Amino acid sequence: MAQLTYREAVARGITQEMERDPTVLLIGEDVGAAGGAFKATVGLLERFGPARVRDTPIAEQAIIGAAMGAAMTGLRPIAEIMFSDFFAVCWDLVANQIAKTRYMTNGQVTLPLVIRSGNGGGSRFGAQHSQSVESWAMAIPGLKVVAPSTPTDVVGLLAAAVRDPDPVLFFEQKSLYATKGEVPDGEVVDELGTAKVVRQGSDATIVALAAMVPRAVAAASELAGEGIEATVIDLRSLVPLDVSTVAASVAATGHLFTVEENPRLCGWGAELTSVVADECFYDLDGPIVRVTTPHVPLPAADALEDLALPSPSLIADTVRRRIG
Amino acid sequence: MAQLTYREAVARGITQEMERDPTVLLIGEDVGAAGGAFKATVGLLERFGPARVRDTPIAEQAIIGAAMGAAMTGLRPIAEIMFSDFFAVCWDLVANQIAKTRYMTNGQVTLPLVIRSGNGGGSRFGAQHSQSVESWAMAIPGLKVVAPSTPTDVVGLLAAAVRDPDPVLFFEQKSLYATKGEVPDGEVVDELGTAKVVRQGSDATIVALAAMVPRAVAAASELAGEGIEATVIDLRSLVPLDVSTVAASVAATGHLFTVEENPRLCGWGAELTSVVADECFYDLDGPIVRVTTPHVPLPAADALEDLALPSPSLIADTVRRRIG
Amino acid sequence: MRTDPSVGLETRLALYETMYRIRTFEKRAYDLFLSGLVKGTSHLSLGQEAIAAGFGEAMREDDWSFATYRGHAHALARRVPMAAIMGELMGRACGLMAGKGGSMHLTSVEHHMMGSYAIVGAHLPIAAGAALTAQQLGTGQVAVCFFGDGATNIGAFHEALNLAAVWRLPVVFVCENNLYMEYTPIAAVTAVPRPAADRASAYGLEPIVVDGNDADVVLETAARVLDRARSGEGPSLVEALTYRHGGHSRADPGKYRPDDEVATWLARDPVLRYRERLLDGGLEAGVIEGVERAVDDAVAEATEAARSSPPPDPDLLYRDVFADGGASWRN
Amino acid sequence: MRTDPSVGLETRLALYETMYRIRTFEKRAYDLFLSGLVKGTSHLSLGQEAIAAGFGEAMREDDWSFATYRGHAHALARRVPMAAIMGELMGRACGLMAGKGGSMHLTSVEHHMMGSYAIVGAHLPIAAGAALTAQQLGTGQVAVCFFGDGATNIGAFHEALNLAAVWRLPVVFVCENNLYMEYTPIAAVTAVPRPAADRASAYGLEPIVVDGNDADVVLETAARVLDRARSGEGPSLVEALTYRHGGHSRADPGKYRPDDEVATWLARDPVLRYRERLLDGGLEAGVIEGVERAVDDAVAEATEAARSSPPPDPDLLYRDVFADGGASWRN
Ligand SMILES: Cc1ncc(C[n+]2csc(CCOP(=O)(O)OP(=O)(O)O)c2C)c(N)n1
Ligand SMILES: Cc1ncc(C[n+]2csc(CCOP(=O)(O)OP(=O)(O)O)c2C)c(N)n1
Ligand SMILES: [Mg+2]
Ligand SMILES: [Mg+2]
Repeated sequence: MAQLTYREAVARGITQEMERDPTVLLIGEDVGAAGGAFKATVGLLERFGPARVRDTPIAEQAIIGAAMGAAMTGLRPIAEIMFSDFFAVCWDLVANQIAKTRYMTNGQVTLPLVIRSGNGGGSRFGAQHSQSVESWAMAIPGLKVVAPSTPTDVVGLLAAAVRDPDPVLFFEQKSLYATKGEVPDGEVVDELGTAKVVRQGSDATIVALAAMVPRAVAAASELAGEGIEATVIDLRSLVPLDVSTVAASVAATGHLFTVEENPRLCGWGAELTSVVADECFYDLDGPIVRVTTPHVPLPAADALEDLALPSPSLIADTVRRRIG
Repeated sequence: MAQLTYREAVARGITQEMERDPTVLLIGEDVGAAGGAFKATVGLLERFGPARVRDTPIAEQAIIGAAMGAAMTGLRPIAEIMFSDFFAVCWDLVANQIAKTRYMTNGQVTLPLVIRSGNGGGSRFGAQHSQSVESWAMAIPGLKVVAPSTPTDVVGLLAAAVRDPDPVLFFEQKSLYATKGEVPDGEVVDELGTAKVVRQGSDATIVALAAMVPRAVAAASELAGEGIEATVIDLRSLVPLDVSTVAASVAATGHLFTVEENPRLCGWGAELTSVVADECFYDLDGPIVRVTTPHVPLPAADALEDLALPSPSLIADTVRRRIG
Repeated sequence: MRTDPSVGLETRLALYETMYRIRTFEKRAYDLFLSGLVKGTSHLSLGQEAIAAGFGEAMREDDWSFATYRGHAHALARRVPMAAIMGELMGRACGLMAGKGGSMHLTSVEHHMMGSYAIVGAHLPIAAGAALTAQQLGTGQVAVCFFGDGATNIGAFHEALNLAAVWRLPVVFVCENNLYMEYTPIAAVTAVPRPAADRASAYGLEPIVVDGNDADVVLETAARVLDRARSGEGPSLVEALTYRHGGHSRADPGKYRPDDEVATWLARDPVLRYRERLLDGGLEAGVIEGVERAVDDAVAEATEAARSSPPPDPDLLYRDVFADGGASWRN
Repeated sequence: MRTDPSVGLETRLALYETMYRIRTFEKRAYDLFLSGLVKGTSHLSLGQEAIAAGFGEAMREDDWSFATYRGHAHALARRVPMAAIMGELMGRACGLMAGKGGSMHLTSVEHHMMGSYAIVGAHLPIAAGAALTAQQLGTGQVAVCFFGDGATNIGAFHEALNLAAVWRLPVVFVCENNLYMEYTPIAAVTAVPRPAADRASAYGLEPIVVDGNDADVVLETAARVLDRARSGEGPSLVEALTYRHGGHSRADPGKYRPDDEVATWLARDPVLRYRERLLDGGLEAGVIEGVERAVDDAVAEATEAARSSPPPDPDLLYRDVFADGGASWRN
């Protein structure tokens, strides 16, 4: 076991996969000599050389297009989009090309590629460098979407993503980069599409993702002090979506809360809500309630940004008020 | 009253606004001399000249960026994105720049612009020319989102969009371009954010948008023959979202069905479901059910595409099965 | 008249056969639109055949083609079976992608026809990515990417050209300059007279403009730039001047073009011109007619095969979103 | 040493004042990062002041500026009050946008500072759009768009340049080539030696490369291209060579740069150089020191004003998503 930061876990996961498979390569802005804008790829250039760790121009369409073309012809590229907000400048390649090509070609083209990206707020970077856009990706048929919350999950899910034959968008939550956790020694490989129950409780089900997981857990601890026992589920993956773990919990608790870092409209919590409101309707003992950032662009000032992101106390308050 | 096609209504609406306000101008690919790829802008170049009706290069970032810069300095541009799938090539300008600028500048910058686009399937154009992407836009704070289903609504909502001080994405459903309807003479101006109850019934509420509206109405007629009376609501606008009209109807019927042309995950129906599952939970007599295209890219072959898009009989079957 | 002695008779006949095949196939496709058997849209290369043929002939079998929605010609040049293409246009079970892609997305990995892309510009960086594979694995393959004049003004063009040049990727970018985008002349919306060649220096590349209606010229140019790519000298950007005989797509009669312009270009018909050249070069008319008859028969056969193919299995709607063969987004 | 006689003393002093103001303000901002008062990120123009100053001086009051995240200098050059900028950096109520935008998005419509844009390349087409307004309404205004060398490889650059050239828009594109993107040298990822100038011909434009560390040269160049734009001759693309003294952003010590390169460029410090030029030109030291003292005082005052400003009203979180002043997405 080693104590690693979430940031270090990224390099560990990439290293594990690049050592295993010589067709894996890493491309992106400043991923090489600089070790990544978030220092998540430190040491990789030195270890694997400039042919397999490639610094690119600021040209996200070229980066993602190149990853796609490489994947369809025999490589397994890992491409980095520095901030997930920048998916907007290459969305065509992601949503129209990569996501649809297997289907349109009736299965002829396989695209084993991973796009990693720094996601989310909390760094006072303002509205164009703080978005949580995993739900943009979830909306597009053909993409798999992963968002880990712990260093071990980073390594294991990154490995699973690289080995997966389909395109996987891998969201690294920026606000978690500095967090630490124990990571097992040796090869770590996880499975996509599996949620984790991180806390058991019989009164409510709280489903969260990435940076919202520790906040949901903190809220659950607060509630436990008041006699409300909540289950907290770390979704980990939006596609495939682990509906059965959520449904089983809702069947037990009768109450569903989702905690999303993204602005409200059409977030993953809406989708999960719609699945539960259909398939688990008769298990519900009350409204399904979503906690999200308000439907606004994220402000830069610390005072305002802190107010915008769902806090443990907002989560606890919401649960308390709604199942009280 | 004149009998107009949905396609002609677009030109009528633009003409009305360009005559009224000399700062309105139209830019896009083939919008001028060619009268638009869908012939929705025929005659405008002749009427308003090449300074106000401008053909552009194939450069959607330039088109949308130019519209934004023009809007912030005194014009009221209408920009065309030929197929809404191409929003993906200029999503940064739409989602990161246009949507966020008013907020980031603390209200200093106003962006009165409209982006029109041909949206949706049914034309056997395949996966990259058939998407319904209105929910992509709904997910972005700062955008208004409109999708009319009739010629009169096209004129009135287009006028409202042009006059609105905020950026409005105006989705013209391609499969409706050839449909006809009576349009009142004289100036037609409607209001954004207002849904229309197009059919009253006490057994179920069916909420639809654009091309799904006539299909929902057809389904309701079919059901009426069997004694099931459904209310059909034409949402018309996703932002602002007319929650109160929907909530009032659900309170009366106890059953909500949404009919979306888009693939399932994170569609507008999910959002509406999540609002209702929270705020109207105790009005519900059964699960909330969404009818959508399956979560796949749209196939090109007519046999497959017809199977993919929600049909009146699928809608009717779903309602029948779920409230039976 | 140019007659490069290095181009042998066999090659010349092959070039002619390919052009004639494209011509005949596309005319048939057009008839099928008119009779309602081909639905949706379709973009023909009538008049532009020499580019597909010339490159197709020069390319190594395992070199990759990347095309636009106007991609029938390139699929045909890579010898993708005609029945499969026709079937795809008609949305039939025998279609190249069983109807799931349609006319704008013809792909046959088996023939190294790596796809037709319907969003202008998108496939330029994708082709660069294939070239990255060739470079990385040292396979000696080259990616050839065909696109229209209109694509030279979109962002992806710029990004792909720069990346390919910086990494010296074995990719050849071929602009088929047919003077028009959908309806708007390229000259009306482009800051330079040669939309591709006048941009070459922006990527440190040589400007190359060739007669895209002369299959020999295209062949020779293709051989040169493929060689350059294969020997590690990096990408090329070729502007091939040509003209489409018909409209942009099925819906378009192409009436916005001046009569004399159309007449001038019809006089430069690449297929007729090449046929004459073969005859002038001493080839017997009978040989040519033999080639043509074989093609006519094959096109008729392919049409019949497609026409008699059933619609795709409905189950395909839910197949192959993911590599497990299915479409499930949940566990 | 260049001393253009047409540049009068008043202008020279104004140029110096602006550069010194930027320098002093940014050094103070840097201290405030170190002491934790400025949060998030921040991108300084230390070493690049002459470009903002030269253009700021040449622009008409109602000409528009468009900048990147590295935009403090341009806001200052347009005379946006320092306390408001400092307040924005600190996320305070007195901030230029009350803290809602932050350092990367400085905007003051009142001063025709039309925004700072944090996504590389995005503001080039936006600036073209402002120029479209000027052209359409015949206002005689010019849009000036500043960006880095790294922006020359992204798609939006290409699209904006072409559109501006085709429509002959009154817009000036100014590439501040400081040799680096975030950490990677621009030369490592660009196909041509001059990332902007070597692309000019792709848009039918004249290649212009100037010493961006010489305020007189910048001023003169700016005057020329603004004039060209204003007289209807269309856009220009200027590449101004410069260097940032520090790292890319707050987080970056800039250690990846060779010592001798840093030394060479520090010796070309635009502020010190200009000060010397003024002295060489016979200006009394006391006059310069007077200017400097006034700036020092103003910066101190602005810092104090920002520091003593409260955090923004929490209610602002929900304000001004829409023009009705609110954030409501429902009726
Ligand atoms: C990004 C994008 N914008 C617009 C279109 C619509 N469109 C399809 S083909 C076309 C014209 C393309 O012209 P050109 O590149 O010259 O190719 P050609 O059709 O002449 O072969 C346009 C505008 C598109 N498919 N993608
Ligand atoms: C589309 C996009 N990609 C990447 C980034 C991250 N990024 C911010 S600044 C920067 C470097 C920009 O370099 P340059 O254009 O030379 O400007 P400079 O910072 O040197 O002034 C990068 C890569 C971004 N903001 N936007
Ligand atoms: Mg063309
Ligand atoms: Mg730079």
